[in-house]
Amino acid sequence: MNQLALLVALPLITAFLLPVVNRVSTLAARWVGPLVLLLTSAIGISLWPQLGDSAVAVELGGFRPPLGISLYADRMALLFALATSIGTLLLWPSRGEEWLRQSTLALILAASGSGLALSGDLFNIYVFYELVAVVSYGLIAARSSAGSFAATLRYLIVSSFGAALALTGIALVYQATGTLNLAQLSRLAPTHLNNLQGLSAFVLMLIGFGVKAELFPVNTWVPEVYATAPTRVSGLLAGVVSKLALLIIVRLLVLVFNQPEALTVMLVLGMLGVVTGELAAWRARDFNRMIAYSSIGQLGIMFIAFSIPGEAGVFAGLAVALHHLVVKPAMFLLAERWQGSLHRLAGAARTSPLGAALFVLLALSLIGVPPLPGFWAKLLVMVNLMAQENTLYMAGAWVIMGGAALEANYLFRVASSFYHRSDEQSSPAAHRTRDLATASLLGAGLLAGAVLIMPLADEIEGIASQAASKNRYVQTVNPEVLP
Amino acid sequence: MLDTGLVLYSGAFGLILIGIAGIVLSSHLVRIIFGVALLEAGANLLLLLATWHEGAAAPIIVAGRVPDRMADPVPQALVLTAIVIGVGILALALSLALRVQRAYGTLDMHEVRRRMEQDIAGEAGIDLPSSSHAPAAVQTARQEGGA
Amino acid sequence: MQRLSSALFLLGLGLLIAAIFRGMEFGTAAPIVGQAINSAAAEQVGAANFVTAVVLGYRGFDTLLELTILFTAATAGGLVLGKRSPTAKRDPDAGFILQAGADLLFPLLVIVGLYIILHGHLTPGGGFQGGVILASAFFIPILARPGTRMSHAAVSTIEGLAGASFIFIGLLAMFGGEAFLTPLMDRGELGALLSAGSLPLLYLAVGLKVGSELAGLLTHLSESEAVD
Amino acid sequence: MQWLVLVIVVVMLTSAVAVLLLNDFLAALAALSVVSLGLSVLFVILRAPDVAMTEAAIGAGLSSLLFALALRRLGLWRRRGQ
Repeated sequence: MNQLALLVALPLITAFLLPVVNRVSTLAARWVGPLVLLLTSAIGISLWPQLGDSAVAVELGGFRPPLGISLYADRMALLFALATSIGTLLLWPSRGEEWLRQSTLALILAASGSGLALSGDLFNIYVFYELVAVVSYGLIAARSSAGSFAATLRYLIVSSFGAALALTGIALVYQATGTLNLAQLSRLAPTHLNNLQGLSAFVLMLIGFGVKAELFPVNTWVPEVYATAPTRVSGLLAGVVSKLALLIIVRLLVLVFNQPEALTVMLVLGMLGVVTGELAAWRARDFNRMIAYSSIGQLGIMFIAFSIPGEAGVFAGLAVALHHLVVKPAMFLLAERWQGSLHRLAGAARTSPLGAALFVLLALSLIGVPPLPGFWAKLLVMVNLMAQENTLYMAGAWVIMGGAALEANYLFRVASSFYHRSDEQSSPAAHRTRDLATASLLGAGLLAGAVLIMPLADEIEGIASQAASKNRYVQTVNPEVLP
Repeated sequence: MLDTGLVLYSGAFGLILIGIAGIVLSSHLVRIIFGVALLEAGANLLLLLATWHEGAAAPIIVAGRVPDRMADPVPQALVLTAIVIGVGILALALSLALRVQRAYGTLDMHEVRRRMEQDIAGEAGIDLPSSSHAPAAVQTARQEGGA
Repeated sequence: MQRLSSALFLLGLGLLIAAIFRGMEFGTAAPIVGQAINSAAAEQVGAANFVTAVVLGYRGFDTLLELTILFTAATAGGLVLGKRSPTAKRDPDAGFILQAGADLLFPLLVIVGLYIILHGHLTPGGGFQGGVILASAFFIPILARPGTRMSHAAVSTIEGLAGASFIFIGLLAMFGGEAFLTPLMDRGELGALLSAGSLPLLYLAVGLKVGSELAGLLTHLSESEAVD
Repeated sequence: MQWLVLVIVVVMLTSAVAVLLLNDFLAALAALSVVSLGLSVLFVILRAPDVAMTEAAIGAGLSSLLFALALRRLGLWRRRGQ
């Protein structure tokens, strides 16, 4: 199980050596990055059957937790670590002027994303989070336009602000408990953190880590960044990185801050996210911003889902998150040639019939039309919200319904304009084969999910019940009991 | 009697609050970056104070003598890490500020945002209603320092 | 409008922090992990400076990531600032005194930097502090003579190899069947220069990496074109 | 010792406010390094010599150098009215 560390170490060492390798052979430098990511994905996939129903913990440096840092892998963590590796591979930066620096950054993104999913130490999570942040600044700025520099700088400021707040929260947790290991924190939390200080620490970390998860008050960067960044990078950020940040918040919630007040804070912020995101998407007039704002709305649904207490919440949230993980990158891949005003897209079905058909499929699933997976995910959230028999959760259900109605309105408006014939206007350019192939792959995955929905749901429920079990985490890591 | 712990904690929370105020209320980019630096300094101090006790010795063994009570080395290592991370991000932020100023000729946050929205809209082929934004002359007049 | 909402946000955060401040009990926390490390570090790691034991031993993984953050910031900084156009104005050369001083300072700073790095497991200081001094050693000559260029190829080779050797030392432990980043070699006598196993080696890698990274960042910033 | 801590904290907070209020960026940068230096003295008092060295070298030294370089390149390296 020691191989778990390789998921982080291998891409990192490759990234460090890439400039050196490039001096020796450009060809080798071009291919070594994707090959290493293939290798780490293979390692991750080979670990999957070994995990089964149990989870594993790795003690880095050979020091028993809580003294050293431990990695923890259950199926949820491994799934997201794999999603990062494979996602980076699928959305590998295209060969441009700065391909060397971009490939280096992409490798570091794969390493840090996997590490963020696997880490079991609060401060280590903070460091990984900062690493993911710095890598994203570099990748966004890679487009080298004035707008992308300005958007990156504004994103950097919001993100550093959030990271400093998260660090303040970590300081408060350490002040109250004297430890950073999540398993030991989980043991100490009921006696040490079940108070105002614990709740404030959670709120500070929620705002801090919520920056990347597009949480309501700290998501001002989203529309600017997704409109100016290279579309592949936007796909990675919206599809994968936002889920990793969400995963951290869920872990903290399940293990450490198991208080009703914490759930309520998340529920309210999630509702505000859905309302503001969907309204802004409805008003958006260009393609990139429309899907950027819709992503804020979708993340809001996930926050609402994860705020349902117990295993049911993790199950529902995970279902929505996995669905979004497949749909959003595909949307951004289609956006590569469709950036710009929605009016320009009239008649796009003629130049790119496959692209238009894919968009319709993705949109239908996003809105939640049966029998596509998006429908089942949303249904799961609604059923569980209704089951809470609490006014606030009911309000959450209504907000999601309203959001879906708005979504249906603006997505259909766009989709119908694709098939609207207008002879005066020039149609947008056809998609590049590579983009279209990747998007089709994701679309095919979505269709496969629709067909195999029952076994898939069982699998996700298994993953969720494993992730929602506080005991399993504590027993697997098994930190030494200190006086 | 003066409580040293209370003074130190007030210092940390004071720096955090001043830093946040700097980020939220300033409009000049360099001043906002100053605010981020202050906020980080406050968070670092708070982290170091977390398990601080009066009268503990530094966690180093000099010439084989082991002190009775040593300070907690973990927050010290964490703050070390946080300081180094901070300087990396600071350098990147300043580089970006340099490029933004070169492109837009201003460092005023609102003006930069307005120009960026114009750029995005221009690329997308939408004309932006200019009435919702303050006229450029007012914005530049507010800008400090000058380019 | 935006000012108002920012002020409200600030007020809310201020209230939150004031509430934390009021409710906090100072100096009551038990540093359980810290105490355990203080009593075990001399035996487990063998460094006389326990902060070093934490930075490179117990939390070596954090340090690796921290190096990566600096590396990433330098890479992204290079991407942002781009290449200097050959026609750009340069700063004027500094005066004779600064130039002569820079020549004198260079060897001195390199020696001090390496000394601090190599004694990091015994005394305060180590790879980060020494690395900063190394970076300034290489940067001061550039300040004195802005015309001279630092060899970016050499810098990027040093940074690549130093970072890779940190990971490689960690991977060596894995080939030996232990966990990633387990300290290698004999712990030696507490307080001796050659002690604490592979820690001095790791700190050397950290120092070179930090030094080259920071020197790269500084030259990137100073080589970008002057406005006036 | 207690009074020393009090004086340092007061100086630090005053200079932190000055960083945000001073119109001259060079003076604001100087105030920021005063905050860093005060912090590093505090770290010495708190028995954290490693952190104090790092804060002095990186917070007060290197960051100020970075800011100074950037201010110069941004054209803010001059006093008001000059």
